[in-house]
Amino acid sequence: MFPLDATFPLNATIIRITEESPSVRTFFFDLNFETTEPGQFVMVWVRGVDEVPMGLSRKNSITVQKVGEATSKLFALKEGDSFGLRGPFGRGFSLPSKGEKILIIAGGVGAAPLAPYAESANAASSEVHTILGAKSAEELIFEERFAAAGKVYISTDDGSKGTKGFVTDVLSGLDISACDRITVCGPELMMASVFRLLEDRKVLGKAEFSLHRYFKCGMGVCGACCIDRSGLRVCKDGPVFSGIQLLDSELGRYTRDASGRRIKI
Amino acid sequence: MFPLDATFPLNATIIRITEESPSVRTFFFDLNFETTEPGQFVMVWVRGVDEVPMGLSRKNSITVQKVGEATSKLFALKEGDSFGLRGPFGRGFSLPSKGEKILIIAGGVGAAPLAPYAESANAASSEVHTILGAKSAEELIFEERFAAAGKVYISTDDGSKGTKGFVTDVLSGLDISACDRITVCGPELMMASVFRLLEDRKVLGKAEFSLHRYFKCGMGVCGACCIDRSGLRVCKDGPVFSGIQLLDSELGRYTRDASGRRIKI
Amino acid sequence: MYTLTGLKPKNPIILAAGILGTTGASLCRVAREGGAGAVVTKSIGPVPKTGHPNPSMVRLDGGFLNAMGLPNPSYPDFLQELEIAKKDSGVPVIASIFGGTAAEFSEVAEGLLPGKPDAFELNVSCPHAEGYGAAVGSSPCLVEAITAAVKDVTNLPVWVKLTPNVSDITCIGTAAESGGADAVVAINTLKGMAIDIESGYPILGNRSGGLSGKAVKPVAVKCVYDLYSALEIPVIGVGGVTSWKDAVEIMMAGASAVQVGSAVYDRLDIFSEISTGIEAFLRRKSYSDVKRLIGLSHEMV
Amino acid sequence: MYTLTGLKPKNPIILAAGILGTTGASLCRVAREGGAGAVVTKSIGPVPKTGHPNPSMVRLDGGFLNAMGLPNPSYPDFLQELEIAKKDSGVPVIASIFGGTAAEFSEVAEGLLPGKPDAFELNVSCPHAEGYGAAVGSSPCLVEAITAAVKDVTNLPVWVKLTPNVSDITCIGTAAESGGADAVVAINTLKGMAIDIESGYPILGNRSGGLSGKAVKPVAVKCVYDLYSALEIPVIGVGGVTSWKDAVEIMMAGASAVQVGSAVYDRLDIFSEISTGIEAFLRRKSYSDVKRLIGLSHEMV
Ligand SMILES: Cc1cc2nc3c(=O)[nH]c(=O)nc-3n(C[C@H](O)[C@H](O)[C@H](O)COP(=O)(O)OP(=O)(O)OC[C@H]3O[C@@H](n4cnc5c(N)ncnc54)[C@H](O)[C@@H]3O)c2cc1C
Ligand SMILES: Cc1cc2nc3c(=O)[nH]c(=O)nc-3n(C[C@H](O)[C@H](O)[C@H](O)COP(=O)(O)OP(=O)(O)OC[C@H]3O[C@@H](n4cnc5c(N)ncnc54)[C@H](O)[C@@H]3O)c2cc1C
Ligand SMILES: Cc1cc2nc3c(=O)[nH]c(=O)nc-3n(C[C@H](O)[C@H](O)[C@H](O)COP(=O)(O)O)c2cc1C
Ligand SMILES: Cc1cc2nc3c(=O)[nH]c(=O)nc-3n(C[C@H](O)[C@H](O)[C@H](O)COP(=O)(O)O)c2cc1C
Ligand code: FES
Ligand code: FES
Repeated sequence: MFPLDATFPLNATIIRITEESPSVRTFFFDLNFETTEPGQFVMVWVRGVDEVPMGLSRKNSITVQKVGEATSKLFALKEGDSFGLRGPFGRGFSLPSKGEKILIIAGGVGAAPLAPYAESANAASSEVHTILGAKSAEELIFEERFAAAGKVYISTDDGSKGTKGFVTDVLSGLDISACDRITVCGPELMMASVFRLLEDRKVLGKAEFSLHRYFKCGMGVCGACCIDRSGLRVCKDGPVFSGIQLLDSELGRYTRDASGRRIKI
Repeated sequence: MFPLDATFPLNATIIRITEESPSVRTFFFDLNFETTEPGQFVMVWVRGVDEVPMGLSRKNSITVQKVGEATSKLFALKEGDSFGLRGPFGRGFSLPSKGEKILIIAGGVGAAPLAPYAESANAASSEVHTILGAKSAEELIFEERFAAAGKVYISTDDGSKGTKGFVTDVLSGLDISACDRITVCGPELMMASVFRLLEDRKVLGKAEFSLHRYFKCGMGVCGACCIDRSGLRVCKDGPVFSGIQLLDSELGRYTRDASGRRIKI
Repeated sequence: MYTLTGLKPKNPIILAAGILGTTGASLCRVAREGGAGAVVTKSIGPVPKTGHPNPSMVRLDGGFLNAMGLPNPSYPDFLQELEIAKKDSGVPVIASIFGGTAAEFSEVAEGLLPGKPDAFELNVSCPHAEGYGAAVGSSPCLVEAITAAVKDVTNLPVWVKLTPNVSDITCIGTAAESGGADAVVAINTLKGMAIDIESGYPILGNRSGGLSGKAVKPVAVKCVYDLYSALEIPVIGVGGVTSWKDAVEIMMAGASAVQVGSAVYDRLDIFSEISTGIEAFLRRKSYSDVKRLIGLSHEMV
Repeated sequence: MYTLTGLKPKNPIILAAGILGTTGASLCRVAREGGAGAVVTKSIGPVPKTGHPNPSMVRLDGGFLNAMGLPNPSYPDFLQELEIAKKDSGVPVIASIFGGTAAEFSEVAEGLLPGKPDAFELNVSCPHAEGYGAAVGSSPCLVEAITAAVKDVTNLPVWVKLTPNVSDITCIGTAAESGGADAVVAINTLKGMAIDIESGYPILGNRSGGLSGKAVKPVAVKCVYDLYSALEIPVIGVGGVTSWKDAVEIMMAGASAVQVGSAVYDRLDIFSEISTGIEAFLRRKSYSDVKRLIGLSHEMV
């Protein structure tokens, strides 16, 4: 329905809002991004406030965690209100083929772009396993969507559901060598632990990680989102990178703020 | 080979020059305007001098009468030299259908756009008759091309070949009512006499005339070439107009110079 | 009822100066067939000018470059065209005029008064005519003096057309307002140039010229936005408008009316197409009136 | 051997300031993978700046509009990035700097000297940063003073990047030359704006910004042409270059080298693509050397 590079904001009217957790809501809108790959992102323009990147949780929804100014303003919107939307941008997760065994590792709102991935993997007749992590049971996002697509392992920091601990605690108990593909999205420290574990197991080659860096242009021109040492742009060459691309990278060590200064993670 | 609105000059290298008459030469160039209709024109940019409109006498040639600065500079060019070329622009003559009887009336260098017309009419199995006029025998242009396409009647002002007099002297002797289409190009006074004659015979509806007005933009924007009283643009709505479009027009009465002042004809 | 400096255009979409405006018949055609709400003539000066040698206009990726050089038959010869336009166009006819001095501007304005134009538009903004246009239009003093001089010889509305080729267009707009202008028109073309790389020759006969069309729209929107903030008088927007969306955008920036120039290249009835598009937009948005659009973006903060 | 103000770029196609120039690693990538002959950093100032709120860049029909607002980590933090670029890019690295006063400019230049940049580019031309950029760059006096101040603290070549948002860019170019500039760079972006008609909001977080990309090429060609006529020092051309043809055109207008900015949107290896294209053109035309192109259009009369 839309060109892959709708770089000028379209008007998206909210048609439904659902509460996924105390701090996470899904906003359904009246546009359909038919040609998106899971993992690609859109820029969400909260007019008069800011424009921020969000993964698509469906062809016509974003799933947002309230963290600061723009997301709070989004939370103040109601059905019938609208925001600007452009995209989808960037490189998503590689799609699985029939019969492949897929391991999805989602932490917190990182489940947003991975739920549609689980669904298309399932539709492509892959075998889908998901490790879904969150702080607590009520913060788990899209558990049913992952469950409908395959097997789900839960971990919560407080043990209110599933394994008490981190996704890595579940991961270390699984037979990773049997997986054809591993896709990861979540808080950077979680992804860094997963990265180290997969590196130790020598399976980085089949893993993909969706990164989060500060975006300005969102279209690969300004350079705000480049990572060390490769210089790859998270907004255009990513946000999804293979494990190999992230070897010897800043992942888990530092990020940059809007001015470009390095910020320890 | 070229978009119909190559509005930015292409480089045309002269591959051959032929002398059609003491004051008329044909310049063959290394571009091929495959999709042109006879009667459309190109803008010929004699670099450093001027850019002037010329009909295409073939897909890859213009046939030029030396009259002033730009055309004299063109005459100074040799094979291997080049000029700028853009087009084709405007509306050409309506193409005839199979079996139609066509009367072509060409005066002087007005034969340039009509020779390819005669050839495509012939190729479309129309019956082609041409009245070809000039000041004298040596000024007749493309007689062979018209002859190859059908029957040719000649008139010369000095009687050095064919009927002594004007094309109208030949025309008045022909059975115009038998013609399906009449196409006219030549000096304005000649076209005005033909126009009056066809108007009297009430056959303007099947006649088309190619007009000459001063062009600046050549693309229908500036308004330099508009004719009274219709306001039609010779460069875009023409240069070929139907007889009906020219009823109650300035044809044969006045033209305009580059400043827009009316100049009596 | 939509009015503009006392005029009553049929709709807010107006033919820009120098476009299909050399003859009365052409102006009538743009109004009748094209659907323009009002028409502005070619810029007319004190003496006949043939303009620059060709090529005088080329189309580029996303825009047009022209250097006509203000060809015009001079005001005595243009009177008859103006009369035709007034008689048959059915819309307000604005006479665009230019000169090298304030005295020349008022000479031309007075000379055209018998043709009964509905308003004057002062071209102090053409970027490619030695000693005319932007050559005077980048000086606030000259612009004020010229505007005042024309206001002195006529009670008709006077619009002043501004050049974007200055550091701060609002200074020039303010000068026009101080001189008594009834409206400003922004923008004329941007200084530009193109070179034929095969030969090394600049393409235009005048070597350089003015850029118009889609390419300049963001510049026009910005100029209109700034002028709307700075001035009391209406701003008429022009530059790169090729669709109703562009027209709405430039009105939201602050334009009370919109002129369309280069886009006649695509189709003559662009004027009615745009004004129909705006009507439909107003209906969809339930805006009572086109006036609701004017300057709307200034309220959105 | 191709040299430019004493530098030896690998080829005449240079990364423009503010494009993929925030980190050393990114600059290295543009040089190595992209094939840039030299790279210019993001403009660096005296204190960290986060820049304007998003949206900070949008793509339009034929161009881009941006208002980054000079985000930068300040010179102390940027030193480590400059060192990485110098160590690994394999090409000359030009540090773009900005400040609000001559003193700030020299403070930043001195502060970056330990990173061993090959030259400085003074950004006196960003159109959307209060008190910086074009705010100083439209005054010949300030431009001369700033240039002289930076020349005072370094022997490195100093390039001065000019804004086209002035009545006469050659006045500013002349001021830079008088201040001791080794080259001028033209052009920075044109002031522009876009409005979202669905909501009435200006699209950029900063409301307005700077236009770049194809749309501005004719303006850049004209500025370079005029500067080439007016100045003795080399002119570096930038603005809307997206192909080798554009690069040749701007060189024929007078550019000794060409910077490419927005076109990295299409592909990163645009630099090697353009420089290969120019080589092929030189061969086809039997021009001995790229220098033959520089200012060629001035000879064609
Ligand atoms: C590719 C990508 C996909 C994302 N997908 C989702 C998603 O599906 N759901 C979700 O809830 N969040 C997602 N995020 C994170 C989301 O962009 C931030 O939570 C949001 O920007 C916060 O904005 P704010 O104004 O509310 O917070 P602020 O108070 O402005 O900032 C809080 C933090 O949000 C981040 N942030 C702010 N502005 C930006 C920006 N322009 N670019 C990147 N990060 C920014 C920074 O880390 C900042 O420290 C994604 C981020 C990226 C890069
Ligand atoms: C649609 C069209 C098709 C034409 N086809 C041919 C053709 O096939 N062969 C041919 O020899 N001639 C053709 N002409 C006429 C040709 O354009 C002129 O002879 C030529 O422009 C003369 O240029 P010059 O510089 O040599 O003469 P100048 O000394 O400049 O002028 C002599 C006369 O040429 C005409 N002229 C000059 N410049 C222009 C211009 N920009 N636009 C229109 N007329 C101009 C004017 O009538 C002028 O009075 C055509 C004209 C038109 C409008
Ligand atoms: C061929 C051409 C001729 C023009 N002549 C004039 C003129 O005589 N007087 C004037 O004020 N503006 C003149 N202009 C400028 C237009 O009126 C208008 O300001 C400019 O083209 C921007 O609008 P556009 O993008 O819609 O064309 C001319 C523009 C073009 C393209
Ligand atoms: C996103 C973006 C950021 C820019 N940042 C700077 C900057 O920091 N300093 C500067 O001098 N110019 C900056 N510019 C201007 C460019 O260097 C260049 O002059 C302009 O974009 C025109 O070139 P282009 O059409 O090739 O992009 C920036 C341009 C863009 C698009
Ligand atoms: S945010 Fe600008 S390059 Fe990624
Ligand atoms: S020559 Fe410009 S409209 Fe015909």
